[in-house]
Amino acid sequence: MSGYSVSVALTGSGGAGAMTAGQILLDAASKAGFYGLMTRSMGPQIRGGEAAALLRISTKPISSLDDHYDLLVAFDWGNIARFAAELPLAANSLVLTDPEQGEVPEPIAVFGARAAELPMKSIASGIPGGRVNMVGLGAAAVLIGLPLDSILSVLTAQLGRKGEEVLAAATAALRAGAEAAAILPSVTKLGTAPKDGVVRWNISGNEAAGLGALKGGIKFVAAYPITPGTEVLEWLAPALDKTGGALVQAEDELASINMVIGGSFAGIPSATATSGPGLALMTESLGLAVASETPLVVVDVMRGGPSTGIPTKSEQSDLNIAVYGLHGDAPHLVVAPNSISDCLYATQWAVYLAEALQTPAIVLSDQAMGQARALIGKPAESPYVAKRLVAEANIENYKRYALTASGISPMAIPGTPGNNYVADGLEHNERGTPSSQASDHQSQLDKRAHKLDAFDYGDLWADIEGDAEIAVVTWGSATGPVQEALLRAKAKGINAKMISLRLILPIQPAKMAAALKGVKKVLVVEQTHSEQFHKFLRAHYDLPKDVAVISQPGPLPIRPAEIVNRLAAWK
Amino acid sequence: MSGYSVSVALTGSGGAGAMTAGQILLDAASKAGFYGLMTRSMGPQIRGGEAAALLRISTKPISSLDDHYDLLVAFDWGNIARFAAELPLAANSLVLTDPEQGEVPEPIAVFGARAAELPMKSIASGIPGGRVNMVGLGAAAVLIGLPLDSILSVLTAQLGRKGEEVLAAATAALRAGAEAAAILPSVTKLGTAPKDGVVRWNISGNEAAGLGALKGGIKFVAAYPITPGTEVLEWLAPALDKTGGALVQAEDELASINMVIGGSFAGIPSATATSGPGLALMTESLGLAVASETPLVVVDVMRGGPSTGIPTKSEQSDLNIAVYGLHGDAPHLVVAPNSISDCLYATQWAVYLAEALQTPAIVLSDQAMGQARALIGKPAESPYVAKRLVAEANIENYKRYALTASGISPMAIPGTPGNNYVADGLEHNERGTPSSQASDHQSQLDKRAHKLDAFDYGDLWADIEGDAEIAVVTWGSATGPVQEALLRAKAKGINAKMISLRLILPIQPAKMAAALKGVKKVLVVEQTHSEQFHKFLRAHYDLPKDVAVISQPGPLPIRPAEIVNRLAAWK
Amino acid sequence: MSEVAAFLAHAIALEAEAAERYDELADAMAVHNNEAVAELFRKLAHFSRLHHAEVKEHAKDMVLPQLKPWEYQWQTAEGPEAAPVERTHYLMTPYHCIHLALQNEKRGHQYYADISYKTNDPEVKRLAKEFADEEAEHVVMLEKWAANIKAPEPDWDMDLDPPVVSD
Amino acid sequence: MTVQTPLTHQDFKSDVKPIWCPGCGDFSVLSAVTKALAELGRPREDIAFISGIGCSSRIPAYTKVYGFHGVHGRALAIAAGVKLARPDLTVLAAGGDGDGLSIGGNHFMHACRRNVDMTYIVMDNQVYGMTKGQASPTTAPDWCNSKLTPEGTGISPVEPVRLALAAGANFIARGFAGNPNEVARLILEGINHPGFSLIHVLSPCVTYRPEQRDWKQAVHASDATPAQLIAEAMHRLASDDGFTTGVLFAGNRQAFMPPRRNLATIADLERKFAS
Amino acid sequence: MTVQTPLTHQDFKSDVKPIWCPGCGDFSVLSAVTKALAELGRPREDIAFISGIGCSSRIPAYTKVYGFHGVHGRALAIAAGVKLARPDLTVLAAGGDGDGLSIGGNHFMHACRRNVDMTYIVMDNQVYGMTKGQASPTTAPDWCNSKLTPEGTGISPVEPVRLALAAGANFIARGFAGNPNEVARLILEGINHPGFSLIHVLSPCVTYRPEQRDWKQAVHASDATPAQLIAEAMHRLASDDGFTTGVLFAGNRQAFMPPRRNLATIADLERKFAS
Ligand SMILES: Cc1ncc(C[n+]2csc(CCOP(=O)(O)OP(=O)(O)O)c2C)c(N)n1
Ligand SMILES: Cc1ncc(C[n+]2csc(CCOP(=O)(O)OP(=O)(O)O)c2C)c(N)n1
Ligand code: SF4
Ligand code: SF4
Ligand SMILES: [Mg+2]
Ligand SMILES: [Mg+2]
Repeated sequence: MSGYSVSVALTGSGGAGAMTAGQILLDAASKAGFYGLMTRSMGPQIRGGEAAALLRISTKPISSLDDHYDLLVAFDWGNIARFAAELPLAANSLVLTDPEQGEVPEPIAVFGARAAELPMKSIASGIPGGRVNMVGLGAAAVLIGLPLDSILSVLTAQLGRKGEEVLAAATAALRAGAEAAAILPSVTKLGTAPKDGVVRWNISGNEAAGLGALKGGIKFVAAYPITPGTEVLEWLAPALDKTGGALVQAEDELASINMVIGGSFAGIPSATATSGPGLALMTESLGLAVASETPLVVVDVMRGGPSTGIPTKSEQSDLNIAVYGLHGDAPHLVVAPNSISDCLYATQWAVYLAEALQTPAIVLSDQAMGQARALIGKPAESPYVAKRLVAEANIENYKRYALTASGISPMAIPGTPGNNYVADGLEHNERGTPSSQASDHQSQLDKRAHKLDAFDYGDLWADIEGDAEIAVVTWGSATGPVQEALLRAKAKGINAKMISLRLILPIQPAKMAAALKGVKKVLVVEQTHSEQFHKFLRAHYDLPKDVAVISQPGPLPIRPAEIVNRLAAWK
Repeated sequence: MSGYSVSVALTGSGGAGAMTAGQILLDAASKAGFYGLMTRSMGPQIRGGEAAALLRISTKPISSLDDHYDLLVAFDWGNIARFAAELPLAANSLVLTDPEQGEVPEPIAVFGARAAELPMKSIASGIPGGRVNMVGLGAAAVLIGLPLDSILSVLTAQLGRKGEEVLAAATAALRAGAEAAAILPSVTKLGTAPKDGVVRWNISGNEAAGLGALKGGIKFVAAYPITPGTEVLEWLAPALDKTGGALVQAEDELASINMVIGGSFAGIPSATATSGPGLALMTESLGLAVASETPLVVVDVMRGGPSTGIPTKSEQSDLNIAVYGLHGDAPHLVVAPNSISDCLYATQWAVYLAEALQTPAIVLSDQAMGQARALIGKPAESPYVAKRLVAEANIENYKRYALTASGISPMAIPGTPGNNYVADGLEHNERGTPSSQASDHQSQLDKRAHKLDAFDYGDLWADIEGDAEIAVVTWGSATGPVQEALLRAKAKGINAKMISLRLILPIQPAKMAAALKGVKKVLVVEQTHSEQFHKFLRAHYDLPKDVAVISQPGPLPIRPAEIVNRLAAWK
Repeated sequence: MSEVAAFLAHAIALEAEAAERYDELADAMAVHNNEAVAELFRKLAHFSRLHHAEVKEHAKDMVLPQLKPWEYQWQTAEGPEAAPVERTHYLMTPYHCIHLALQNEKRGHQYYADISYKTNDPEVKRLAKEFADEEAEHVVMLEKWAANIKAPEPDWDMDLDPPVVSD
Repeated sequence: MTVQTPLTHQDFKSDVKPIWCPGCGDFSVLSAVTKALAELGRPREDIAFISGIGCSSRIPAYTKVYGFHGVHGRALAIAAGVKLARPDLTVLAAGGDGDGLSIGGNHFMHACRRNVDMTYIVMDNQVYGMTKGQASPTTAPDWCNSKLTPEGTGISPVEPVRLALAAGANFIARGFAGNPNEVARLILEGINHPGFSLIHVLSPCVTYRPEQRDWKQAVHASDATPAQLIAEAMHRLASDDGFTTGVLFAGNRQAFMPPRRNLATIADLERKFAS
Repeated sequence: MTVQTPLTHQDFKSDVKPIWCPGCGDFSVLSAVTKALAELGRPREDIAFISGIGCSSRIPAYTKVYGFHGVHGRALAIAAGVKLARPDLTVLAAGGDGDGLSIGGNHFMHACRRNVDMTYIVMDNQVYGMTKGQASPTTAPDWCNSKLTPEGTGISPVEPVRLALAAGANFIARGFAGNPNEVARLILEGINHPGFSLIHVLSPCVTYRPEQRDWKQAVHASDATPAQLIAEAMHRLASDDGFTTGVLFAGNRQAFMPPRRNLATIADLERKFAS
């Protein structure tokens, strides 16, 4: 479709191994020097449910899934209706089915794609230990032009320790599939892999966020598992253990956020990760962190809401609670990564900001980035590491909440002689003693707002690309499709600027005004039902009169084509 | 100051009885046929702390405190600095002090008001059982021209059961104070009480909210005490007990909101009351109420934030969390009373709306209304009572979340044969079975948003007064000062329209557009630090270009003069 | 108790506890705007500290045992002269204050009198007797003081205003 | 009038197919619940079945009574609300060891204490099944198969029945999913016993704790009659190995239920405001 | 180098004046804490004192150590965070019966179980003081002086020490505010005992529970040596009247503390992503 990438979906249920095949395909693409992206979609069953591995492999770095899949390999059709909407096909796409599994079912047939049959199951059963997913994988590799060698080397690395026999069976099945594919109709093929000498990383957004936290200086994590935030923790648990930190599983999110507050109060950069329901439970104590000026980071990997919602699907609908969900006037930081690699950068930056500003930072990632794996170039080093303004020992008449020019007051860390103080969530005077006086309230409210407003966030507040009279304003995982759409639009002669906000809070009115200078029309792109981002922009920024909005809830990702169409219609 | 009212502050500490004196003064004013308002301000000590009773007595219904106090009766000066800012005096105000207590202290002296001495303590000690607050009360009554008889009749009613002696002592002290006042400088006097034949009620906003809930049909309350919401519950506990309902104290707010959800699911209109920190703990489960379409009412009596903040002082800073504090896209109702009597109406309406729309409603009251007492005309009956669309028995293939034209689906109440279903916070299909399909998510999100948007809220969405090119847009307890300011401005030839929003959510764009038709300038008045209401308006409504904002945090109330000045400056 | 050092260590602690308690009560009264009683408590604290200094003087050349607070051998839970916290009230009057102090001094007297009666150590006996006599003087003094203070009205603790809520 | 044939346990099964892993102990608990309800003999509509979030918490949807699948950890609070608002209903609650004892621990403790008449089934598999196998409060300290605690939790597990006793539960029983008919009996006894009843069911998670298939060998029926005094129950539970099944405690505290009275009208209450 | 004179308990008092009602038992607990800290002999800066919200929870501000006055019910979670992040600090937590057992009940239970080395002082006055006298989980069912439960709660109180034992606390003691020196000893023993220590202090509220002034008559010291086995402690507590003071249980479970290791650098971890 895009000319530089091929999109493949592998589906199957009950242990068909679609996910494993997808994973191997992605690894192989990496070995072969390609870039790529893989997401997944699964049924509600704990085990053996229907699953789809959704891949895009590319000769250039990519930021988004494509509009369609070029190839759908269906090991079977179990419950396909449940996620057919997530498997858009074009007319020249190819559906590869197993004749044993019957007709292409209606929800897939409607796309009108070409279909071809491959008796994967019977081929597999002809090979001792042969598995259907390896047959399909071999066929897929040949169809999209991925060198079989790369797959073989992944198999060797992964199955090697399972013994010769297993490896031999897999290899045989793979080859059988590849051979059988020779007579199949052709599919868009991958170009030549770039020889750019860039080291590839194969990483998920959740792993990247964990790594970002670690690189930012986080040493203590307390958390309660929740989909899709858990993998951030699963990566961090051994990583912290190996590098002198610790992760503790708490009894609930109320405990985890307060443990994190305790750890940070004690001087150790601390964080947690969760998802919407957990974030909701944390808001009271996030207010405490604001009032007591305790730095910390909460990574919220957003999922479909409201309530328990759709735990395994993506949405950007925690924007409101992240920005406005604290009671009282509680200024804090909200940072949103806008790509899988940015999950690393943005989280690391958030740690730095939280520590520098002695305030809680919410990192708004989402399931689409968090649980997707990307092949990316090894991320460059970022200079942002936790550095707190701490008080030296024995300050006379130490005032924890002293009114300073920057609004940031030196924080005494337990263990520092002479500066003992009591952190408080009650309104207080400069020393920290509770006070209900109007003057103390005003000056501490001013202080807490000012320290955030006055800080210099540099260029990182947003990613801005291009320059034009039309701007697409977006954030988070909606950015990828926007980037791709703008490339395509450009090819069609439509110029647009992209403004992707990384720093959601505090707002940056001057920078936004500069970015919007000369902009006549704005297209807002987001993945919510109620236009949360659009409303947020209206509230805090001056937008031009002409504003259009693409706002769609999960679980379907935003497709680049939709954005291109909207821009084209505007023209 | 205003010509129809007199404002009096009574201050004292450690059992001086300032609050009691204020209460008696208010009751007496009521007996004498006046209208009035009383708020209070108190130190942090549980007992014996410094306290101020802040009254305004008037010949017309009033909605706000005045800019200044005409008379300050100080039984002593204990810790006066702590709330001097809440006791503004004008040059012709009178400070009545006890010479035994020393000089008028600096924070009060700065106002430059007149001062006079009355040896209240020594007069009291000359009377067996005589109390200083009665002496001061007697003097105050004479000074402001409130008939002593009215006080005597209140005393008789209240002290009667404490025995002859107590009553005699109080009466003697009162008379002694009144006599001594004869030689004191004069103070603005009350006019003649209106003979309007209107039955007066003496009621606090919190009591009114409790009554509103009861009249709306609430039969079950589960709650956890928190200042300043507790009094709503304290009124409701015996009231429910007497009228066939029940109130249960829960272990925490997580339990209380879920008990309320359970009660409502079981078919009984249910509610709770809390304040900011408690509301924060409830948001996850409010999302459950949204997703499961369970009606309920949460009365949030706002206090100073963030975090534990200033529990005993007022602020409007829970607007954000009430509107946006739920994770995911979770449309719900937010209703804000804008006067003490409206605490009754708005809460009753909220019960009606929640039940009609099968959705949670947050009632945003605040400490200033909740803990203030007003003399008002007996409120008229309101027609709004809970009426849920319930499913008849034995509906074939009953679908709890059926997609209907109104978006409201008949709800089967346990006990109804044949319609058993499982309410769910997971995204679901029409039957209620969990579903992660894009189409179910979209249609249920649409449904939940649509039922709120399509409902006819009539005129109650806002109180609109006057018609002019300038509009003051406000809400909640900021409305009182605005109303008074507009009256005063009118007297000065400045016309302005008031739009006070009662229905905060869902937004009413068409109605607001109509209300703002012809309006060139908007002044937003609110009591927050970060202009929460202004930002909310910007996000959801189209305001004219010319917008000014008076946004000030608690604990100081917004004074009418400030608004008048701003309007005058604009002219 | 037979050791002079132990005896003096107790005497020092007794006065220290009394003084600290009076200080604490003075502060509490001040916070509750009961200045008159606060001042009295401060005065009482002052006297206790004077006695504390006196006893210390007695012990100045001695090595005293370092007793932990819970190792003191009083018959009461706290030092005999420490005012019981629960016997105070924010509206208490000087009358109550003096009577409270009187009770404390009486317990102090009783404490020393007991020791002087029971001990076998002549030096301890002598000192205990001396201290007991001194406490008796305090009792007499406070009794005089008390006699000059008018009893409060029966409803001295009536506060018509309700308690305050916070947090 | 038509004669009602009594409902069988099949009549209490819904047509929603469980998402549970084949082999999961929760299937047996489902069967036990439906059997208990059939024996109880109340109409389906008079039963409310409340749960939180977790594999086990999916159970209400698989029965044919009124149900609420709430949020994680709050099942007992919703259940209490249902019963307090509608004393006429029979209220059951169910959920996992994580739902009930980790995030829901406070409601567990207070439900025991409050003693509202309802029956709570904890389906204990000593793991968080739904979220892919983390340790729960009942997990042994040396279980190392969770990525969050790869070296084991190092924390002693709580014993739900002991905690319930200390918190004041009025009826405490333990069952094993491998013996669904006994579990059915325990549930029915719990329903019929006034106040709060805990039915602790050992319900294996074959996916994350396959070793629990061996529980069959470990469980043994209690040979004592149920303790009726707390002290006695405490004494017995002090030496319990966690695998004794049967009724462990049957107390005689009165169930909590605010009275419903009609002493005044709203108008009566309003008169107090008139001055 | 100057010779440090040891700190006295007065050195652990701050200059912030308590807002407590004169007569409140919390004054004595404050005095006990400062005495225990003086005897402990660690520098002020090495102590962290954490609380929630309530009259009692105001206590850290009145001491001269590092403190955190958090939100209602979460003191133990903050305290655990402090200790887990900084094992070198001595961590104390304190709060009321409402803070610790009502809203904070879950953290209470899990703190007992988790056994992080810290000492928790529950200042129990069987009432919510700060919010004007509502019933708490330790309030007798027939106490009718709360406007929220004018007929009494009708709910059996929990006994904190019993609950702590069932939940797994490693050291359990009870003290009475009227005997601050003994409370000081209990606190110090609690600090010195590894793992989680509960010091349950009966601390009268003279404002809402004036009858508690009579507790002086009711308390009595335990005459037994502390139980070291859970079963034994359970047995004793089964017949406890709630007024026995002293160390009731001193277990020997190891305190929970994740190890701190240095097995890899971040760069080592990053290498795993390179394919
Ligand atoms: C507030 C919140 N936190 C976390 C989760 C994620 N979560 C869902 S189920 C579960 C634990 C389930 O364990 P258990 O209750 O033992 O049930 P099981 O699956 O083992 O039957 C968790 C942590 C959630 N849904 N909500
Ligand atoms: C989330 C939340 N809910 C409720 C409150 C109100 N509140 C403050 S203190 C308190 C109870 C205090 O009781 P306890 O812990 O026993 O302390 P005490 O005052 O008796 O010492 C309550 C309910 C609050 N601050 N925060
Ligand atoms: S994961 Fe475990 S608990 Fe969940 S359904 Fe499967 S076997 Fe049952
Ligand atoms: S209200 Fe009770 S607990 Fe609070 S300070 Fe006063 S006496 Fe103490
Ligand atoms: Mg489980
Ligand atoms: Mg208490």
